[in-house]
Amino acid sequence: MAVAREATPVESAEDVKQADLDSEDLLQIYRNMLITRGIEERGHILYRQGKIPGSFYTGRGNEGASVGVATAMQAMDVGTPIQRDMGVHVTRGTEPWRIFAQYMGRSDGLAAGKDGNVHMADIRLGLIAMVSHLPALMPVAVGAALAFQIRREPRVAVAWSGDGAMARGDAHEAMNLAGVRKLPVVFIVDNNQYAYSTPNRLEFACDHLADRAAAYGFEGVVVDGCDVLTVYREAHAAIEKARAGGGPTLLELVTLRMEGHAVHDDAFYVPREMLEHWKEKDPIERHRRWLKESGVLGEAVDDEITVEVKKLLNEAMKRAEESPLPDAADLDTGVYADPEELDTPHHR
Amino acid sequence: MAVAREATPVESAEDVKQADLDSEDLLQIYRNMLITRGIEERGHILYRQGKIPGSFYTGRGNEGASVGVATAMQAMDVGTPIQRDMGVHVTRGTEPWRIFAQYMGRSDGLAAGKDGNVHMADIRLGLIAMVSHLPALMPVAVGAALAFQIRREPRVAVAWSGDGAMARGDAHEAMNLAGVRKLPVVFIVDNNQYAYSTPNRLEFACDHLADRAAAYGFEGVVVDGCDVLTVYREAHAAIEKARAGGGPTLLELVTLRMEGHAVHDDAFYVPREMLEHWKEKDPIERHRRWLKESGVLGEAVDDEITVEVKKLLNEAMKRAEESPLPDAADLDTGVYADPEELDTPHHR
Amino acid sequence: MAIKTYLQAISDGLREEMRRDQRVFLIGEDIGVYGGAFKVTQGFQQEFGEDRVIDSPLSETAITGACTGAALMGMRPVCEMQFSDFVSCAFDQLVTVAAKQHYRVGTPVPIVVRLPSGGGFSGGPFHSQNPEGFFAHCPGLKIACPATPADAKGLILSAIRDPNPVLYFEHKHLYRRIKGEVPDGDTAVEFGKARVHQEGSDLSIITYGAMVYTAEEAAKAAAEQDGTSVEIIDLRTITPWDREAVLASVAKTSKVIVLHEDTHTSGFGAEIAATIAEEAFETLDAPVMRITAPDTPVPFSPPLEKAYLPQPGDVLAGIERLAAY
Amino acid sequence: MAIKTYLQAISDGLREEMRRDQRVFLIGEDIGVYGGAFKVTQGFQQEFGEDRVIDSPLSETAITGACTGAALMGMRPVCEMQFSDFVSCAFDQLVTVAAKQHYRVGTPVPIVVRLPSGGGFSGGPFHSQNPEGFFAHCPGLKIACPATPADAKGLILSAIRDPNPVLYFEHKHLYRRIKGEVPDGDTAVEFGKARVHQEGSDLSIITYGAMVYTAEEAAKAAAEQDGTSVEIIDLRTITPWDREAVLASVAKTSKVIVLHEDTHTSGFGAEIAATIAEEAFETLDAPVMRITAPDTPVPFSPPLEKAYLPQPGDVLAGIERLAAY
Ligand SMILES: Cc1ncc(C[n+]2csc(CCOP(=O)(O)OP(=O)(O)O)c2C)c(N)n1
Ligand SMILES: Cc1ncc(C[n+]2csc(CCOP(=O)(O)OP(=O)(O)O)c2C)c(N)n1
Ligand SMILES: [Mg+2]
Ligand SMILES: [Mg+2]
Repeated sequence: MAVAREATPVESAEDVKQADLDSEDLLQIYRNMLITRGIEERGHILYRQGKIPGSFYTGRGNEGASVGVATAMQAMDVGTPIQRDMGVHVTRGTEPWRIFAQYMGRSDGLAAGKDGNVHMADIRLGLIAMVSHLPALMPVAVGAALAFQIRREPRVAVAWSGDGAMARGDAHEAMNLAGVRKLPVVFIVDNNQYAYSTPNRLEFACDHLADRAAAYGFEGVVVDGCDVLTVYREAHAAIEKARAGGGPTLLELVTLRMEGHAVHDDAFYVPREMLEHWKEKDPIERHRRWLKESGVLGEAVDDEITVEVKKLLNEAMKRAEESPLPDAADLDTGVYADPEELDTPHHR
Repeated sequence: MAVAREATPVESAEDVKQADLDSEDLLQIYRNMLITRGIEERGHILYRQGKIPGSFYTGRGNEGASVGVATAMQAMDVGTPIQRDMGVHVTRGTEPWRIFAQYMGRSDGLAAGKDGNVHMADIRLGLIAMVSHLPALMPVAVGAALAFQIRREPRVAVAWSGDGAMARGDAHEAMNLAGVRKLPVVFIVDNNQYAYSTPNRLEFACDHLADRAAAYGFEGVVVDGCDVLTVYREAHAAIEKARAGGGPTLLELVTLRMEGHAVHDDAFYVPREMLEHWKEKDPIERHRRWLKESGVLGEAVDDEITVEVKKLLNEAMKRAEESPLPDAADLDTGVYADPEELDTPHHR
Repeated sequence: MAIKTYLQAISDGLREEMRRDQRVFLIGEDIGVYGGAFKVTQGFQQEFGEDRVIDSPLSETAITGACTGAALMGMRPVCEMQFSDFVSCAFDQLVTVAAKQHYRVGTPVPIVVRLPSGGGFSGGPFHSQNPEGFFAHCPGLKIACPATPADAKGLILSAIRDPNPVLYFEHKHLYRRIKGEVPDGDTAVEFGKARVHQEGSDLSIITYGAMVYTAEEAAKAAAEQDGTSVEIIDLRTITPWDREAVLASVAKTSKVIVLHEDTHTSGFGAEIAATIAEEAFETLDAPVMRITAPDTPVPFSPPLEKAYLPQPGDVLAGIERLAAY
Repeated sequence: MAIKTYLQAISDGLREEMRRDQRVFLIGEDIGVYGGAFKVTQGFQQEFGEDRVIDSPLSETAITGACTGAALMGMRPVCEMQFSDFVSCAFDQLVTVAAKQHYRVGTPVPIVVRLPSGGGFSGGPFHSQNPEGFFAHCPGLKIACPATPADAKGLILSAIRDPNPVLYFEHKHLYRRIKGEVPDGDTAVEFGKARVHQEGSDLSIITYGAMVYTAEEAAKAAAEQDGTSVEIIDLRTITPWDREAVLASVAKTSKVIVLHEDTHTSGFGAEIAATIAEEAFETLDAPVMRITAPDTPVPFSPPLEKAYLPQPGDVLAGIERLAAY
């Protein structure tokens, strides 16, 4: 029995205007999706070239979901994006060269080589660095929302989880606490239909993960995660509802993970037809089409943006490769914080 | 938004017959409820006399809920009762003298003095001894159900939780796994409206905890926990459904915790009117009235049962007091099991 | 200066810091209306309101994780585990999230987890543990185990001000039993500085928490018996711990007992003993002796629990054995 | 007798025991269709069916708790944590439920938790840990850390047959890198019996898991350098651990290095070192030296990770220092 609302797709330019987006916003969304995919495609190449140690994850197919939500956040809001949410980092202004440096374990990476790949974030941009243990940052995001509530600040926390990770206790405890105290937090589920090799049907037995919201006393919405404008609209509504004291919302953004769990995984367990079907729904192509049909994006501007993004990323890769590897002497620095470190803006 | 079904009360003798109970069963339920309350009342006295070390918990008000469910279980079924479920131990045949011995930390206690109070169970009666950490045995009960499913045995596991404990991750992971694999397990929530001093409204934000079942793809039912016959009927239906391959059910049994969290707690935070109101609903009184009105119980038999229970409990206390305290030399025995211990019936 | 119970000292420390610093708030099960299972926060909700003294659902993971999140947003959260035993339900949030955050990405996580711990009143396997040994193995956490009222207050103040996640173990058996002078005002006690509980010259006992008093009783008996002079070092905090003070005492006495209420194998006593054996190899006149609880859960029944907990008699026997070495 | 990789040996042991004993079943994330993140159970679901090779939801607590429940009903569950790091999410189920059950009420809990562990390939702070030190402090659990293919197979067999909860650490860096002879058939290896990996007379290295090979390289270099003869003791299991074998080796050599990949403070090395220092006080010619990872999370970037992991050069330096003592 489905209890969540299913979001109707954004269709017209009128819809979009209502959602508070002007042409520049619409193009910025497009640009951010391109940068997001570009970073991961180039990262993948760097990985194959042996320049990225460890493992490598991409979020292909999730660009609309991640950019859409991040676009709906205000600068003062905070979030805990996960492994498929490069678009959040990009949208909030993380410089691509630092992401490449992160991938390569360089000193200028967001974790300065102490942590790798997607386990990163720039707290000055309101993002909290994920841990592997999923979804352990859901309670953390709830705690951020608690701080905002206590201080009566009009800020919102956005907590991400994958479909698979929703099975864990942390998801439950976090959503329950948020529901009980009506905290200003929005829960996003990147439902890409798989958790590594495990399909949705072995992860949960309700119709939609968004149905779970009812268990915590708030609204759940199922959204087409390939449709960045609908994602934006729903995220915007949920975030502003939270800001206004209306409590949490759970948004389930449905996509398909278009590549393996990580680069070592060829995803043989995902039916080919399914991949073909979802390829048609590609969020970037879809948005591009929409922009063109709506007259926001002409050929010339499209080319311009494409060139600009390519240039940005090529320069970023270059700059990242110039960043030094960390010094072994840094191995045991930073295990504990010093008192003066508390005097940073986010700690006031 | 409530999504769970609300159970209609059992009214007529006809209802009861449909529920497969004959007069002897109905009287046995009565007897078990009396023994349950009797054990805890006497335990309380022993505690005040300084004969019971540590703390002391009672389940006053929950006798109908615990006896009702246990009566619906078959001998081959297993369960993980918690702190208010003395009625489960009694109904499944735990000898009262061993429970008193348990309270007093004697060698004949179910935990032989290694563990105390309600942290006990007789595995030969299909019960698994609770741990304090709530509700850590919910996943354990699910595992028992998994064993039954793998071995294609027509057995059912019954997992208990309090209302407060439903906030913990263990509850979520257990119910989710059970839902995904359609395991033969029934989840019981003893909703006595408080978790220690914390009222329902600070524990969860949905209307009923039974609403949570929808999040796991199975049915939830709200039941008047003071009405032993309705509890029995719903538990019976859920257990037999599980046995037939129909998967889990979540039964929320609503009562009020009629005493403090433990004996040190005077429950000042529970409104007096609320206690008065629920006192009227006392499950034992209610069942007694029903038995009398239905002609199953006459004055004489009632007296007989009362005397018999009193005698049983007095002898039990005496026998328990004769049980020796454990020997300090046993302190470090039993940390690890020996291989031959696996050759017990429940391990075959 | 006033005489206070250990419990009162904790309570006062919390209250004063909450008055001093608006960023401090409390969250935990039954800490508000009820004032906490041990009444440490009694009256706090009245004074500070429901926003700063939060009765949470039964959710150790959410409580701890929420503290981390609030700390990252500039708050100074203090949470309570109703019994330290239940910290096992927050293990991942502490070890994976809070402890590693600063090393990984440089963001401090100033949280305090209050942990009523220890046995002695038939609490059984789940209400009597001293789980500090598990956490001493986790880089990134700090751990305090005060023994005296003055330290109970001084260390809770330091814990709240520390920019790192701090586990603050408060021994339940000391709550109302131990009274002592507590200096007035803002008297934070530095982490990593041991306290000489009593000076001595023949033998050192290195300990912390409630076992300080067990050591004291044993030392008294030893002194009365044959004048053996025992030095007792109270570590106060075990992460960081004061190796210098310990080694200085060992240098003086050449014989040492490491004493704790936690279980034996891989308890923090192993770390202390290994370190002493390594660093004071030339000085030691006898092997370092560990006196601890045995490797069992904490049993419920009084004769078993008594045998489980290190008793003054056990320590005295250890002193005699070492003295005769 | 055949030459097998460490990974193949684990896989064979599991398969053979599943064929032998219908009660054995596997549960974990991606162990079925995918064959496990490291392909240890590849092909198992085809052979044993979906009922005995269960792809679970992402739920370490439910996985572990369910194993306990199934074990109490007579099954012999073996679960996999996808990486040993994630066992932090099952900490409570292991330490509170499984470990204490038998002591409390006498019901055995025969479960095995498989834990791919260890670093060496830039897995970073959450895919490289060696969390055995936490669990060594918990009475009621057993812990195996095989180093060779023969032990990998022999210990998985014993682990499954053991009536207690067993944590079976399989070192990822050994999976495909280490090959060795594995006797055919039912060759269970007893818990608590160390293996002399190489005999020697000048100095003992006590170690386990992947560090056995680090010790070996260092010992070889030492022998070549100046003929120092190093004995390497591979503990194989750390709960229980073979004190007798360790003390016998120390009695022979009088100098000892304790080596592990887990972090330093309160690591299992502290227990070993403390025990040696206590029991072999009269024999030791030098302080027991611990060589371990430092007290930090496992860093990601290669130069940092290399500095983090004990290297043969570090051990060689230790041998030299001890030899000169
Ligand atoms: C607690 C925990 N257990 C296991 C893992 C290993 N793991 C990493 S990602 C993953 C699948 C996650 O699936 P989902 O939440 O759907 O996110 P997706 O990767 O599909 O975006 C698993 C099992 C983990 N990261 N954390
Ligand atoms: C994980 C955990 N945290 C805290 C406690 C302490 N505690 C014992 S009972 C209890 C309240 C439980 O409430 P509920 O689940 O509603 O059961 P009730 O006692 O009301 O029957 C608490 C907080 C516990 N037992 N386990
Ligand atoms: Mg997914
Ligand atoms: Mg309750």
